[in-house]
Amino acid sequence: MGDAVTPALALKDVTKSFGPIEVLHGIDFDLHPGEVHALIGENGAGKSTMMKILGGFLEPTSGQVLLDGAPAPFRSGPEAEARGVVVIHQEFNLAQDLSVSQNIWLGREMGRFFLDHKAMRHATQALLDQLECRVSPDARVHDLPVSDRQMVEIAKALSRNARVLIMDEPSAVLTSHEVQVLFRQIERLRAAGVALLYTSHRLEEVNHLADRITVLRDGAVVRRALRGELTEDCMATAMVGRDLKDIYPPRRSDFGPVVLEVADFAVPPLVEGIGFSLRRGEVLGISGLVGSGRTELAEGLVGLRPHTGTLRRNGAPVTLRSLSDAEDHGLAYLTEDRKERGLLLDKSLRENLTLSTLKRFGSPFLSREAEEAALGKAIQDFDIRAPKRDMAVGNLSGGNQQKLLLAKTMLPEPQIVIIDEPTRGIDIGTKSQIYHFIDRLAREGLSVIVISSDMPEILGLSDRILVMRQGRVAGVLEGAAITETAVVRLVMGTSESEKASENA
Amino acid sequence: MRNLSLSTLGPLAALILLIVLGASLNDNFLSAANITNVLARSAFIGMIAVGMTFVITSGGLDLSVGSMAAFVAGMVILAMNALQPQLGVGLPLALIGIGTALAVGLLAGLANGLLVTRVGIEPFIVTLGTMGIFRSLVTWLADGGTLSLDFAMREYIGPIYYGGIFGISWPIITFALVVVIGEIAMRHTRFGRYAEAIGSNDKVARYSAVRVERIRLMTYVFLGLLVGLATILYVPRLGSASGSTGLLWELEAIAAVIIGGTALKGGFGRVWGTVVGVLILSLIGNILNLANLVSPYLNGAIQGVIIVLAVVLQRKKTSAEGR
Amino acid sequence: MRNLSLSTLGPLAALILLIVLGASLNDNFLSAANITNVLARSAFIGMIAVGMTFVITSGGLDLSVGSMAAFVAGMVILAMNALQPQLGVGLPLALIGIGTALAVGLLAGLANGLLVTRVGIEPFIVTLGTMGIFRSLVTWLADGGTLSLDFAMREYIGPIYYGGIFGISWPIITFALVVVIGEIAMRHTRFGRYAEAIGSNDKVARYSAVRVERIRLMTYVFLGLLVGLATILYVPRLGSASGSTGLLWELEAIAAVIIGGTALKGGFGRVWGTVVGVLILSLIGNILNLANLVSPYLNGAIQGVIIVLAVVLQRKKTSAEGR
Amino acid sequence: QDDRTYVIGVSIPSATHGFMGGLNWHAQQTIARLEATYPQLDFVLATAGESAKQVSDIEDMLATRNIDALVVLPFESEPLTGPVKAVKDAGKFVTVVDRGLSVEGIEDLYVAGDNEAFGRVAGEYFKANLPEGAKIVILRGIATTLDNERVDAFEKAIEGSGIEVLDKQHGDWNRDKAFTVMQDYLSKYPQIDAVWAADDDMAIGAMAAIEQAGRKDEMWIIGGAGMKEIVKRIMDSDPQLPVNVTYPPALISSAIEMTALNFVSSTPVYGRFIIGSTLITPENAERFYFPDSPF
Ligand SMILES: Nc1ncnc2c1ncn2[C@@H]1O[C@H](COP(=O)(O)OP(=O)(O)OP(=O)(O)O)[C@@H](O)[C@H]1O
Ligand SMILES: Nc1ncnc2c1ncn2[C@@H]1O[C@H](COP(=O)(O)OP(=O)(O)OP(=O)(O)O)[C@@H](O)[C@H]1O
Ligand SMILES: O[C@@H]1[C@@H](O)[C@H](O)OC[C@H]1O
Ligand SMILES: [Mg+2]
Ligand SMILES: [Mg+2]
Repeated sequence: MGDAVTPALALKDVTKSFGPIEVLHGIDFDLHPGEVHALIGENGAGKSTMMKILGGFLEPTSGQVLLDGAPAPFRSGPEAEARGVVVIHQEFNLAQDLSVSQNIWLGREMGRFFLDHKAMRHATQALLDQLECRVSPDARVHDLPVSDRQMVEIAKALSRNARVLIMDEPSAVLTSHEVQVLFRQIERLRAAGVALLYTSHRLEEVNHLADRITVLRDGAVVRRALRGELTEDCMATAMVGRDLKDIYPPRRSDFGPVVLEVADFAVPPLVEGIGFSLRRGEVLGISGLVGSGRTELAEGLVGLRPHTGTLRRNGAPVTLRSLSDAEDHGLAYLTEDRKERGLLLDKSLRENLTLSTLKRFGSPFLSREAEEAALGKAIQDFDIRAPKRDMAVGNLSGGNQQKLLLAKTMLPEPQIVIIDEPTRGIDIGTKSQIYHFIDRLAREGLSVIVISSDMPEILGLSDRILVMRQGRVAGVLEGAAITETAVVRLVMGTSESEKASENA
Repeated sequence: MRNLSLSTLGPLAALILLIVLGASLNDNFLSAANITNVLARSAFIGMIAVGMTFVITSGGLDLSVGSMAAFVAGMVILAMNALQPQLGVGLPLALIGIGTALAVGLLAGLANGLLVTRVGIEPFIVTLGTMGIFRSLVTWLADGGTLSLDFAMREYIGPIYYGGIFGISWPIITFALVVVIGEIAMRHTRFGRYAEAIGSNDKVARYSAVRVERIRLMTYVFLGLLVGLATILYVPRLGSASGSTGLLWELEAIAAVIIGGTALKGGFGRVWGTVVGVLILSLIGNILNLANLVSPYLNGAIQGVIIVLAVVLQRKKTSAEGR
Repeated sequence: MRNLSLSTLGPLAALILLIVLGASLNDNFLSAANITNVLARSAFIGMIAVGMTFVITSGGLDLSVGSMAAFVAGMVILAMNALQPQLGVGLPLALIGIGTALAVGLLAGLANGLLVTRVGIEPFIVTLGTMGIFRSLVTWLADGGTLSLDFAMREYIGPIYYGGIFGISWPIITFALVVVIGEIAMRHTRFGRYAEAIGSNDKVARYSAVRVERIRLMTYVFLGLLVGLATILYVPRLGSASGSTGLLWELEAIAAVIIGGTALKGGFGRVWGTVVGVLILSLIGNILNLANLVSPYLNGAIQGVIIVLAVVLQRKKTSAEGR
Repeated sequence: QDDRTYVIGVSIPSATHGFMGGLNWHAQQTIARLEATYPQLDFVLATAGESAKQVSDIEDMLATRNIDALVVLPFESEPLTGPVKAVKDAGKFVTVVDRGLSVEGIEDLYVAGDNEAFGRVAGEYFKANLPEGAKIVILRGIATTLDNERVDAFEKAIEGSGIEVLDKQHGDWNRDKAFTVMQDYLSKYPQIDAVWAADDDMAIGAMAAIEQAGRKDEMWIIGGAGMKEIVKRIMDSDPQLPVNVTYPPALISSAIEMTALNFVSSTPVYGRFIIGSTLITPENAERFYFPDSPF
């Protein structure tokens, strides 16, 4: 791709400030038709901000956006969209009360005077089929799990027939199968001459997809490269600004006694017949397809969903009717749904951090100082990058929100923590920090359950892996039996996997 | 039909229970005359409630509709009385009245809508303010008393309320038309779709090129027009307007909307549900008149109990979902 | 202070403007007597509005408070009249009255709260229902008329409203205390923090081990208690209760809360703002009475205009943010 | 007379303030008494908080209760005129109470208080008992035609007396509202010699405000309608409440009784009965004192 071609979309010396804080400093950038351009960088580096400027959702503080070489001061996202520039946002951008089909066609409904429901439903179905997504066009978005919501977002973007498609971490909440489907679509669009901008913290995806790579650090471009010029390690180094080695900590070996025993556990309607045990100092991974019931199991275990069966904590039977019961027994849960269940987006960092542990911050009167101190510590421990401490959490970058959520979950100092998708949207450097953090916790005597759709993560982190399929335990793998193929077989449910589960 | 979910079936069941109760209390309950009465008087609040459904669905609220109805009625009467010397009693004057009602309603709705969308004040405050303003204005116009239409003219336009076609009275026909149009607008036009989208998440709607402020404005204007239409039927019935005309209609209209299953927070509108809500509220009053069940002092209590019960069925679900 | 953001400064500016206006219209406006009058009469709605701030902050609503106040007052009077033959006029009977007020208020709030949290009905419907029920009950208890406290006892408890300490009357002192406690509860206790969290996103609150239903219930109970407390001050004033006691207080209390900058959708509570809102509403009435600006028929219109204007300053911002 | 049952519908405004409470009470008492005395009479009572609801009530009585007669106290005159006429046109016996219809000759029987006299009698007392240059304030009722009639009559009665009306705001026949308005009058006017609170509920509110301001000795108050507590104090010669003007809520009883008489006796009943407003003084107060009534 030579420079002779006019870029479809470009930035010229763009800066962006929120109040007094400048988060983008003089960015020059261009995006060509028929290329996949990857934008990578640490959490808070400014990727989403840059994408929003390209897509017309934010105005640059200074500098220019160029469309086909001509200045294009978009006044709004829809205006940019009308000119073929479409964005898949990092945050969900769907109306929860509306159905899948209604969301996809919002603002561009079919039908002259009356809405043509049938045509829209058909077109929706076709888009979903193309994405191998099995949700019904009439399902309410409110009722969909996050991964399906993301597929709907993608379907919505595809329906726009974009010339320029900007994707802000589209794969963060997807499973590997869905990611494959997405890749096929991206390749199809590239072949059709669409200009694609892609960001992801999964560097293997970048390696696989990108024709060009732009690395952003602290709001400035620090590296530009063509396909094949950067290894994943180099990308990580360029992003973080230092060498990263040993992303995954070594496995642990000496475990304590069983701290949690689950038998005949069911979370209606999907999950049933679950039994497993968890030892002190152990990291138990739970793997499975989307919809296999991992989240439901976890939410049942911590009392967030009605459940049946027995739970033994340190040998004694316990009933956990609510999350506070669970907390009393030293359990904590980190939700996979950061926006809807994890954080109060319009509240400050402090208020979010301490929400589930307020009791510790003074009774009857809360101590602002103690809370601030806890926040200070959390910001340090979890490397949360917030331009201002009293900003609304919704304005944090996605990865930093995730880090705050992790800090919030760990604040009660649980003995058992269930982490549902721990590193969604987290940059590689921080990811590694989190893995080592989990390892340190385990070595200090905590027990950790990690639910993850990220295969390398689950393989690299777990001492044992429990695989779920259709609401049941498909098998448990331990020690040397943990291999990618073994896990995949259990996940998919081939006959070998049944044997493997018996051996396990 | 997919729209007939639990949230509409709940109030529907309550409505049917009320009808059975009424029929068992009094033989005349199901007489044509009584049914006509109940439906016709539901028409005022009913049409307003249909408009209110759109306002609430898109995340708004309008507390001013009762006072607005009084104000519109006052203006209609003033206009007709002023022009009667020139035009005489007859169709032209009636048309002037109709035109005045629609125009004043539209302008009043526009005023509310502009304050909400352009000036950016909370709908609750805007319409609380205009509620006071409209009611005050009509009291002032009436010099503290009652504005009344000339009796001859009242006789002439009486058939608008009392007359009809094929034995169905005009208010019922008009109400039915408004409901059908409302239902179509909600389910099958962009207007309704956008109202739901805005109420569900206005940022998403804005990102999808929906003209959020315009649709919001339109919901208030539409409601204002319907208040005007309701007044066209109201004036022939009572022939007058005063500071107490339309008192608490806003509460009744909002209650009908919510009973019908529309979410107060917006995002979710049910025109049919609203109709059921209006009928429930009308029937409660009718049934209390059918039999001297208790001291009239307790009517309000019975009404309260039934309103709550009517919603219990339907809400069971929501609460279970919530935990 | 960081809480004194634009959203409280807006109404504060409106309040100051009103005070300047009042002082320029009438020399007695700033007299101790007038200030005492305005503050004391603000106390009822004020205390209720502080409670309402919590209910609204956590995403609820209570339309029943006005009727509840009438009902509580009625029960207090009945209880005191019934026990006066045994206990005679004196402190024990006064304490019985106080106890009755708080107990009935608490139970009434509990009823609302349980219907909202346990049965899962929308607050709007629940409290619309109980609004009718409470008002009906007091009318029924009073046989349609007025329940009056025995004259001797009224004289005895009169000082609760009219008396005071250091020249400051009890209603003002109580109101001030309620405000301070409310402010502390909102800003510096778990209760307030949870109320905001629930109003902001109740699912997140539930996933943060907040006992959502319990806190919601508590906001209604707290409001009920404050209605009881307000009634303790109300009964000594005129010694009577009837079906028209507390009429439209709910609207005034909610308006005060919203004018004060609390979001109707919940998530943000401003106790200080509510106080400013209450004072604005009281002052409008006071100024209209003190100055013969216009026909009294137009009082409602002026009130409406000022309410809207009071909010314009503050909302400018929000609307700009919205796009 | 035959032995069929007659149904009499009674439609009145609901008990929103003291006077109406009294009226509601008298209506119920009378109905209970008449039903006990005359087994051939059935009554249907409905109360309404606004005109449209009252019209609905009357429609319901016609459509479902087969009434033979209607006793109606119109919430407002104008809007009720047409619907009451419809009842008359359906061949029913119609009694109108207190607030007349706006078209004459519809009703068979009219029983009313005299609003003009209500204002005039009070005004005459002011004229006779205040010196020239005296300053008074007025508390008006809810903005309605009947309130206008009263206030107009009052002002006409004091014309030429040199009495100055400082202010006339609405107290809405409500104690709390009257208390507030009176407080503000007291802040505003250093000199007030007398108060006309055109309703006893308002008089009670105003008195409390005056007492609080410690200006009890400066002014007296005339209320209206003869609430029992007020009548009692007139009996006891309270200097603050020298007199009162009657407007008996019991007029509904007369109306219902006379209507009943039309069906149970052989003499037809018709005509206009105006129950005049007279001055209650310490001398005659006992005659107007009904301790059992809620009003
Ligand atoms: N509306 C806003 N107000 C204030 N600061 C903001 C706002 N939006 C973004 N920021 C700040 O701008 C910086 C860049 O954020 P951005 O979301 O672009 O990061 P990112 O590279 O997408 O990170 P991530 O990988 O975590 O998604 C962050 O420090 C963020 O907190
Ligand atoms: N909020 C919800 N409302 C309704 N149904 C839901 C909700 N969340 C999940 N489900 C349904 O429950 C089933 C199990 O979903 P769950 O989220 O537990 O799966 P999972 O294995 O955790 O997958 P994921 O990778 O998406 O986290 C799915 O069929 C899903 O559609
Ligand atoms: O309602 C009115 C009452 O308050 C007044 O005192 O007398 C006449 C009534 O109609
Ligand atoms: Mg981002
Ligand atoms: Mg999951």
